[in-house]
Amino acid sequence: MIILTYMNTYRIKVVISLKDDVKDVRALTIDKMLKNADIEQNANFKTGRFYSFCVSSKDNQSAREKAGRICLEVLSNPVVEKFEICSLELVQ
Amino acid sequence: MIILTYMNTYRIKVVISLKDDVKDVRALTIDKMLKNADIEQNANFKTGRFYSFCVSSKDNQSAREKAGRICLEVLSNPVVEKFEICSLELVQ
Amino acid sequence: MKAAVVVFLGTNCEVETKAALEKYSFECDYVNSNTKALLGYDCVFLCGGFSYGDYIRSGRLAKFTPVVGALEEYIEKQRGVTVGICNGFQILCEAHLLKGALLENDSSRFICKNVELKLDFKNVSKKISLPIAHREGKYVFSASDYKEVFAMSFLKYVDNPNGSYLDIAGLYDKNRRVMGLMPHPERAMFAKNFGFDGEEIFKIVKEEIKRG
Amino acid sequence: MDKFIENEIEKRLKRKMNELERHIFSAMWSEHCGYLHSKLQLKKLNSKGALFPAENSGGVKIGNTGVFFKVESHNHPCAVEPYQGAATGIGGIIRDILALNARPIALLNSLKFCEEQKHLIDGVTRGISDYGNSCGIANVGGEVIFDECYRDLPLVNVMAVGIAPLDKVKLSSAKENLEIVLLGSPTGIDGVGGAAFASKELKKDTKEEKIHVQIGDPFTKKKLIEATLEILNVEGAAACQDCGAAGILSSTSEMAYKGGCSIELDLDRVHLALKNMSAAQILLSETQERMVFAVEKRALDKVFEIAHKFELDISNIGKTFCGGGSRDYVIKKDGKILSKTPLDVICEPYCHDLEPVFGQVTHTDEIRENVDVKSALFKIVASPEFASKEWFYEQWDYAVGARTYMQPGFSGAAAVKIDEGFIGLCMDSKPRFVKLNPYSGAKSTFLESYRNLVSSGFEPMGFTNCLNFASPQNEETKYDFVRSIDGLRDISKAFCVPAVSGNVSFYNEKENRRIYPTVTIGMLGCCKKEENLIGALFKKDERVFLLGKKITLESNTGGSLYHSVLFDRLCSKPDEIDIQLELKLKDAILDMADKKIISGALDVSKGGILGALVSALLKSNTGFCGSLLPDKNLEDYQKLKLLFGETEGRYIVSCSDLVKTEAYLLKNNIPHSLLGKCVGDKIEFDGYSFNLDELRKEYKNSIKNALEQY
Ligand SMILES: Nc1ncnc2c1ncn2[C@@H]1O[C@H](COP(=O)(O)OP(=O)(O)O)[C@@H](O)[C@H]1O
Ligand SMILES: [Mg+2]
Repeated sequence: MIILTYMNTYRIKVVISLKDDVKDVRALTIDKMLKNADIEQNANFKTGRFYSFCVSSKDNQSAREKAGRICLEVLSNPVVEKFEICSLELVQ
Repeated sequence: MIILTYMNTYRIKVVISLKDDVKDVRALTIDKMLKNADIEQNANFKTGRFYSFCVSSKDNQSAREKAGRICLEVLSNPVVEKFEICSLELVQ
Repeated sequence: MKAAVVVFLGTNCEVETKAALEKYSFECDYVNSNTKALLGYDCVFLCGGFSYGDYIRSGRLAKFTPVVGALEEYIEKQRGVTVGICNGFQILCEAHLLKGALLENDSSRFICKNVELKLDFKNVSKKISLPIAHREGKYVFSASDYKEVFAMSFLKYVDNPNGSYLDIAGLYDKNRRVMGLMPHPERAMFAKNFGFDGEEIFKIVKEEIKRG
Repeated sequence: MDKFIENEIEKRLKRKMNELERHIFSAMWSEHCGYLHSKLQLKKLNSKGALFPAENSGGVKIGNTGVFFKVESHNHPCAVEPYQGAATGIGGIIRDILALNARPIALLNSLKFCEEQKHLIDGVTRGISDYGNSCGIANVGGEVIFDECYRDLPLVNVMAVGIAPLDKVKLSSAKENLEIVLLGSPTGIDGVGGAAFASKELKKDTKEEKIHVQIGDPFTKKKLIEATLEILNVEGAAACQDCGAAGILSSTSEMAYKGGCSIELDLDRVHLALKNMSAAQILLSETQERMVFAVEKRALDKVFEIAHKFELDISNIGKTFCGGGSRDYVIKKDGKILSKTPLDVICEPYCHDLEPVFGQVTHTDEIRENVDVKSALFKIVASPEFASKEWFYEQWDYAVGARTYMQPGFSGAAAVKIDEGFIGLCMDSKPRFVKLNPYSGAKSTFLESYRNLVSSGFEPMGFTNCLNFASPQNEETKYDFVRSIDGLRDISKAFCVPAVSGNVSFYNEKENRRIYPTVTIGMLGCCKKEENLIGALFKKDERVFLLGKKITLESNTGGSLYHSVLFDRLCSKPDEIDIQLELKLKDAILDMADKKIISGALDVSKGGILGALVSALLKSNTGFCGSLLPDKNLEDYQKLKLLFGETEGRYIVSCSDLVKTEAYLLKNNIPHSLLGKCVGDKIEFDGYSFNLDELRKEYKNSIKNALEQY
């Protein structure tokens, strides 16, 4: 017996960044540089990693869950990082 | 004589990633790992760097320009990278 | 005593780790990332390098390989001692086999140099000097783990080079069967300029294996 | 393509080129691949005693081991994209070593920047760090030079060293009836046209140059290294060639041309990163992390198996065959033959002869301005060219592999362990000296490396070189180039140290600004015993001797660092070279190291006697008391010359047994003078006194301060 489930492909965009209580040293360096170069006094930078990727799933809801799992288990380290799904779109 | 211009603060979020014709070697490795670990067959990853920062400017338009300049001159290398301003918001 | 040195794609300190173990009279095998059979070894070494390019973050992609699954079993059964050096330490943290995580150094640059350390392990307490070579070696942990981590750290920087919380350079798990450290003891066993203090670490490993 | 070249090609082909062939020739007849302006000159170099000087990399023989080393420039890519430029430069030079079935064990680099261009410096440093460290090859040494002439024209010369048992060495010539296999990253459009790009001046706006940038993948490179070394030990793996400039085209054509057979490639079989690539794009792509092999049919399965084990892509893209009378390069795609061209036309481009050249060397006067010694010393110690380079080398893993026995900052050369003992490695250049006088400047550069090795306990064995020049169309550049080569040839013959390999980079100019002619030397020496390795370190209570030339007010000190640091001038005549003296000093130092007479040594170079002394004392953390000046009643400018002037043929050594040392020096007729003793925590001589800690602060931090302060 063959069960056919129609799978859609979704493209997901996520940002992974340090939790608020972890010092973002890279950001502090950029802040300082912009200040010294007189470009911006209080840039208040935050840095993160951006990923865009596809998952195949039967619907939007389950795609979001799968993406969440990938973020948690593959892309981030929950000890120090948090993630945010910025967008999720059906790919035609 | 003192000229007072009222300056607003805007928070900008940008993503910097490799141009489309530049090979994203990290992404290719991640794709392969996800496939091998049977998590996702065609993840088709793209990687990038995320920044969020503030600029002080008199209006939305000039804030966008300033942010663009910071992206171009400080945060990215325009030879291989492109940037995208994802959001721009007035900070109260 | 038998030691396994795990070689992932991208690992690059396997040769000196094996040589150091052999100098300390271990019998040594390289095992690759597909190995599932670790139970025959008295200790397992995860050594330095850039497993899978350290793409995503250091040590992250290695955790999806079969050998890390086998390692979980090895640790679960408390078969022997597991040691993670540098990238190996990062892998152990990413796989949650040790507490905490390793972030980019405060300088955001790679640091290669010899550093002074304070070694405190059971009745041993002394200053030693070992080489470090890493870009993501800043050891951090969640506030809730403070007590535990504090108790389990055995190696601390005298002059913190990378921003590690509590100057921690190495720690073990609650059973003292898993050890992770950023400095490279295997590099301090051969040449005068790098010293010979690496032996201190191998000595501890040997004693812990004997303890059973 | 210029008309003259086009005619030349078509005359030799005896027909018109088609479009694909235009691409083929514009790459293969570029300066970068074809050495158009340098080939005839390079023939003059002395390679007697070198191992395989015509291969991807030459080397020297130590016991039963071949030690291969070569330097490569990646100047143009670094100007545009410093991070990837430096990374792929390392990637490229590693492949040249790898092609001989040699395991790469050490890297070095020679960098030149304009000090203000922090983003370039930062990018290059990180590129080397991220790429070299990930590949697991120790970055054991090198040099960094700062000068305004490198503004927008940074020089990034990288050197790799590898070892192979002599009977396992593989060459790059492919005989007939072999399968051609391409291993590694899928071919994409990155870096298409790179060879042509490296062969012209940089444009005004570097942003236009984007398409030529190649992207490095150190993880794949690490796998490629391990896979290649395994493949080349498979029975039936006959030849190997790296896939670098002009990609598949240059590697496959050279393999067949050297082997004297024809070759046919089917481009449909190449594994690609993108669909719908044109034949020219596939052939010319400079996608990184690829190697080409020629293997017997029976070895194919085994070779593919190895590739899969390392999770690398691989494809069998063609074969070599006996073409009867002709030796052709045949390209097929979509079942059609797109081009069939004689290999000699592809691989033997038209060469320009740079000679005869006219030029002359003029020397301006000496400096007679006064600066007091105290502030002069502080300025020199803090100048980025003199200051400690630890900011750079601490970002590079110099210890991975546990072969490093003397690391950067410890001595003038690095010591790397091999089965037969130790090899010594260093990289040097003296652009100011070459600019003043290319003939003697090139010789002086050679000697700089030579003395670095000797003072670390090594017998020099061979050298590699990278010739960085402006456009060979300039008369002055032509002259500089030809005379530099003459200098290298003569000095290498005189010392019986052969040129084993090298690289040429022209067109380092922009908007009529030219770099100084820059000859970079990488030299390799050998030392059998660990206890004979010498550091540039002195111990408390040791005596310090100057060996070699005394400096007098009559000496020539043109090109010295103190001229440029204190007076911002490049002037007066460089010192003469005394070959007999140099040889004598070498023998004496190596012998004294062996007999344990001396314990520390360094050559006198940047910063003269006082510079050498101070750098050793700072590292050793000891003070000094003695005398350096023959006469106290001198004008400041004279003292500067005596203390900081750079002449050839000098070393500083330290010893614990004064009597024994003096006896040895007298008996062997070595010119020497006792400078003083290591005591206390101040540097004291001739009425001057310097606090060690104050000097150290400048020495250690000045580069970090200059580069990390925004
Ligand atoms: N300045 C030089 N001195 C000695 N040999 C050189 C010099 N420049 C190039 N060569 C030699 O010419 C050959 C071709 O070099 P090159 O085309 O740079 O190789 P690749 O393309 O593999 O980098 C090599 O054997 C190289 O060592
Ligand atoms: Mg080559």
